[in-house]
Amino acid sequence: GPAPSAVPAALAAELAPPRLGRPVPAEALARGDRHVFPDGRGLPAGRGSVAQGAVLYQAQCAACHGVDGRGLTAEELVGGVGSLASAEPEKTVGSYWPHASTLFDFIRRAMPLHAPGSLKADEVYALSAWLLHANGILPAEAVLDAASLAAVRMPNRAGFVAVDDPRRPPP
Amino acid sequence: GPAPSAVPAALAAELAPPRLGRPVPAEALARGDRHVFPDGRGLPAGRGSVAQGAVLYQAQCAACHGVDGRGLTAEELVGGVGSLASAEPEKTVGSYWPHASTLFDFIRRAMPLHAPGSLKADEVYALSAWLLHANGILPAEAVLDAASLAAVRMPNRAGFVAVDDPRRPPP
Amino acid sequence: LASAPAALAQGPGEAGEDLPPWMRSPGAGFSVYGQPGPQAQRVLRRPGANRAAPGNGVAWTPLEQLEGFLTPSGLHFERHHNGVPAIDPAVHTLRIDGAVRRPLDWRLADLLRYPQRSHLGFIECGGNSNAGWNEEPIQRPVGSFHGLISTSEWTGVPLRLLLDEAGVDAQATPWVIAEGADAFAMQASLPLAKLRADGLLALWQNGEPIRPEQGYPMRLILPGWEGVTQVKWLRRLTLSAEPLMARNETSKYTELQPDGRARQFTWAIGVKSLLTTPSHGQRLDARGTYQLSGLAWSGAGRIRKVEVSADGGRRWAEAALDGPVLPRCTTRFRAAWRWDGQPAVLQSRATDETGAVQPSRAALLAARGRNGYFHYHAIVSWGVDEEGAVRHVYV
Amino acid sequence: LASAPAALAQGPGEAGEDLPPWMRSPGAGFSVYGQPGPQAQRVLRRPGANRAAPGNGVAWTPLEQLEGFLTPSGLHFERHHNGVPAIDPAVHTLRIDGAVRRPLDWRLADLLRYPQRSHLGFIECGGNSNAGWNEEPIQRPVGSFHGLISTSEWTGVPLRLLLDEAGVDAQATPWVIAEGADAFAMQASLPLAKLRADGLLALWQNGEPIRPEQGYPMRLILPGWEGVTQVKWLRRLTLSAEPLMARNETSKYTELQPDGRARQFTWAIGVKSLLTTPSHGQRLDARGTYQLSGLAWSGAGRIRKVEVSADGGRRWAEAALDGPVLPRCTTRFRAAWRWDGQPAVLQSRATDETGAVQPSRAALLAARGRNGYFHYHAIVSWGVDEEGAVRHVYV
Ligand code: HEC
Ligand code: HEC
Ligand SMILES: [Ca+2]
Ligand SMILES: [Ca+2]
Ligand SMILES: [Ca+2]
Ligand SMILES: [Ca+2]
Ligand SMILES: [Ca+2]
Ligand SMILES: [Ca+2]
Ligand SMILES: [Co+2]
Ligand SMILES: [Co+2]
Repeated sequence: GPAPSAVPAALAAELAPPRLGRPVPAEALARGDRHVFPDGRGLPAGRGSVAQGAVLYQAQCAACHGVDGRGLTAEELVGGVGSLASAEPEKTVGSYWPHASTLFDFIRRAMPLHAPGSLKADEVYALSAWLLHANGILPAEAVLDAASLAAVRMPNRAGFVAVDDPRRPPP
Repeated sequence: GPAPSAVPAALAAELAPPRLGRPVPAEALARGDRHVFPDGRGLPAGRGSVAQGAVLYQAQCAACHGVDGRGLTAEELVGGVGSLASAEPEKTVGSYWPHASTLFDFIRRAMPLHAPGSLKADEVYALSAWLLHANGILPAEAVLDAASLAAVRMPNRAGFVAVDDPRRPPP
Repeated sequence: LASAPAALAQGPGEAGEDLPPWMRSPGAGFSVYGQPGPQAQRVLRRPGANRAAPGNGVAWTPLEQLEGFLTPSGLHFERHHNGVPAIDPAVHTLRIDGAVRRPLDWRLADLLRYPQRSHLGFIECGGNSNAGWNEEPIQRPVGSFHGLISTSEWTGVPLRLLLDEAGVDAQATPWVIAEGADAFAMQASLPLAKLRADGLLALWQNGEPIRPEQGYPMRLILPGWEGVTQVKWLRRLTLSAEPLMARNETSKYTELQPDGRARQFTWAIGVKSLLTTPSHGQRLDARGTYQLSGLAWSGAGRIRKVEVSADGGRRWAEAALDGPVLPRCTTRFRAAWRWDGQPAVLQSRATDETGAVQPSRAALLAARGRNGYFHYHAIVSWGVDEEGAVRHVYV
Repeated sequence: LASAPAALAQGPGEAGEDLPPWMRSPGAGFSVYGQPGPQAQRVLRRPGANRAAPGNGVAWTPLEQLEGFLTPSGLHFERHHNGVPAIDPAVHTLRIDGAVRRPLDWRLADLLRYPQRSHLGFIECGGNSNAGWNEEPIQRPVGSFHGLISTSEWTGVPLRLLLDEAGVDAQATPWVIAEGADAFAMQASLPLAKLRADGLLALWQNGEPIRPEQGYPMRLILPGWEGVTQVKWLRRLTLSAEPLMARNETSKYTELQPDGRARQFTWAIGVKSLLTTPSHGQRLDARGTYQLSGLAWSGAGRIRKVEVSADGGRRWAEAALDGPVLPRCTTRFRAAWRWDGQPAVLQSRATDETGAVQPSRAALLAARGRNGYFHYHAIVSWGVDEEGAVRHVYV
């Protein structure tokens, strides 16, 4: 090959890549964000009750998940607590999900499947409340908002082993 | 890996391939063959004259190759003898092709382009005769058959260097 | 040797009278985008969608109808949760935000100006082969229960470049939350280290722009990792100290163990192989030699060795690897077998360059129980009966 | 580092109000055979057919619109002399005859029972790039004059097995005459030694049955050799002591030299490369760093090295090869260049593993004259003017 000195500095196998990313205005940043973390970060203002959720669930969800949440064309959302170590485990929101935050995050972004992103924050709180109640985790008179949802402790909270978690050295 | 002795003889990375080719009956062999070699092997019975070829050419070929064979939507077939070493070579049947056998072989299998395989042996002899005449290689009264076509010596007979010919060791 | 064809063998009839019709009149003209011919149209993906939600489900790659190690883009498996979005590439952006120095947006046109790299490799759904956990061996063609794996050349921008431009702190924020621009707004919490090591923001699939169902206009590629992490229609990467605990990394794509606890964040595909020829549903006509052909792959690197057995795993012979043997890519293996007309059980077993060996089904079940659902990669067995019928069996 | 997204940042409106429409309603369902999306539809082959004969001509692969080293089958270049035949695979056979011990016929179903092998490699038309012989540099996108090259995985039966079954005598009959089942009844006289060494009877292209325009149901593959030898729709191989001197090995695919004599039987593709980005017709917007990307290949083996120049070949820098680097296959190379706003001439130069170096245009013309027509493989030059316009130039 040519002697290194013959290689012009403006031409090489690699040069510093361009920097073409456009800064995102702070306002746009907050607006686009819908991630909800287990500690409640990301939860919006608003509130909703188990009773409100029951009505919404029948109107918007029951057609696919069944009137009692036990599943239909879409999967079951209710039941199965205590079944995980059995031969016939039932994995549901109540039996399996480690965090209530996931319920808010997921319903807001993805449900109902035919109209994702259509629910208001109050409605998502209400639906989350009803599903947690149907799973025996919240009482019938519960109302959820950012603080109370973050405080819910799910039955299977400790049920997961993070195998390749980058925060821990591999075993 | 496992010791070689553990490998059953009926299972291996390779075994003798199957032999599923079906013998071709001799009759079918001769029937299917249309290759015509420079020494005349493969030429069928039949004959055709320059005069017959002139008529056929105008009817079947001139629309694409031009009435005089000097090219139209398809390429020129006539002319250019002596031009090959010039700055503007014209490669035609007459100037470039080393063997008359190729003319018979090719016209029979591939021309006219919209109806390949439609010409009878006599017609292919006649068309070959006319094209050789138009290129100054045969006289106007010539008639071609298997023997006379094999005897034609093309002007550029010695014009090719077989670079990677497997019959010769590479240079 | 027979003599060369005799001269004058042919009569004065038409030269073409014995030719098939397609040699006697001109064929079809040129096309701007080629398609399989009508004779090959039966080689198709096999969709299986939720009847209440047509974009929710999978389409299987018909593995037993394919050869070689690549998958034509039109047959790449599909897995969508809420359909294939029709994204306008002039509007779509990739954003890197969260715990970064400079949150940034890139348009497709910007990304084309960056250095590109290719990865020729497989994508396998973490749920592929999950019928293997069933009590009874599922009676389906291999593509219809192992066909959530496909192999393509993915080309795009090394993610390291974009992450570094935004300014990341690998110690403080080891997680990146990826988000898709589909109607499911797919999420995945992923280790920054993997994205920086060999992650690509793929823009091209097998040379052309990525197909819509594979993530057009851009997709996260994480060589060797399960498909759900390789977020399609990628719109956002959010740097974070903690994982999101999204629905698809808690409720799904986690593996329930016999003790009731679940394995989470298991991303690399285990070493795996299967025979595609012969395979379930095929039939051996008669005693004699049969060519065995199959695929092997590992998320950890190259395939080192594939062995085959015809007696359910008692004795093994080494198969030939039909190169190139590339890391985190499918490798075609081949062997030959003489069938004596007796019942037999055909298997393959792959070993990768880390020394990992594909487990037997019994070993996988002993380690993981019966309800793990994901990451099934045990040895696959095809039983041959005395009539030559090939069926999926357990041994 | 910026802090993570604040809690309670969002008001009580719909969560999705800022989302693009494709995130707010379900996407398209599954399909049995995927296609490029509407946004990518401009990436198409470019047909150029004889106006009196629609199946006579070529369709170019749009090289400058592609990345990576593979070609999607739908964009594989086409070269047909009389169209694409619609062959019935149940009727079609391959025959081996002429000077053999046992003339034999095989049906497609029989051939599937033989051992298969893959070759991942390019096919290039011997007439590719022939505008390079023109007096003036042709002003066309690179795909429209160098795009008769495409790369696929070809899988099929090693020809050695079939030839040996028929019984050949390599000393007495060193030639094989191949014949296609198209309306042109394409012929090629080829050395038996090449067919036995690495010739394939390909049945599969990129995993699926060969596309009609690439030779369905079977095609001769001769790794590294010009396309005309790789006879499509193969129906017959005739063993012979002498070559046929067919029209396409005399009148065409021979290279006229300045002395009036022509080179014949030149089959291997020479070492070659070209830049696809940037390339003719593109424009540099502004001074700054540009990524250079191109393809290199050789019929003799692997690419060993590719160098790039920005000053018309005075100084060269070594490019990076984006693996895998496979024999007789295209290799993607990459480099970077800082444009200072001045006129420049971009080039690439490939060296293969035999040590062969791609010639300059002047050297190729000095060796071959101006009327060779085939096997043009000289260095390609792109001139950049002060406005950043990129044009094909000669230097
Ligand atoms: C048109 C059918 C349909 C409707 C209506 C629907 N869902 Fe769903 N839902 C699904 C499907 C299908 C899935 C599984 C998606 C996948 O493939 O991951 C699902 C998944 C879920 C899950 C996750 C279940 C788990 O175990 O992981 C939750 C929670 C959920 N839906 C809640 C709701 C709520 C709340 C509503 C009403 C606001 C709703 N769904 C309406 C079809 C529907
Ligand atoms: C419909 C148009 C058409 C018709 C009619 C036609 N040809 Fe052709 N011919 C072509 C084309 C196009 C080619 C070049 C084919 C290729 O791509 O290789 C050709 C090539 C040839 C060649 C080879 C030329 C060379 O220099 O290699 C010969 C000889 C020829 N034709 C003879 C004939 C004869 C004889 C007839 C009439 C029986 C005929 N053609 C009718 C279109 C036609
Ligand atoms: Ca179960
Ligand atoms: Ca469940
Ligand atoms: Ca000229
Ligand atoms: Ca000519
Ligand atoms: Ca996928
Ligand atoms: Ca071709
Ligand atoms: Co996993
Ligand atoms: Co050549």
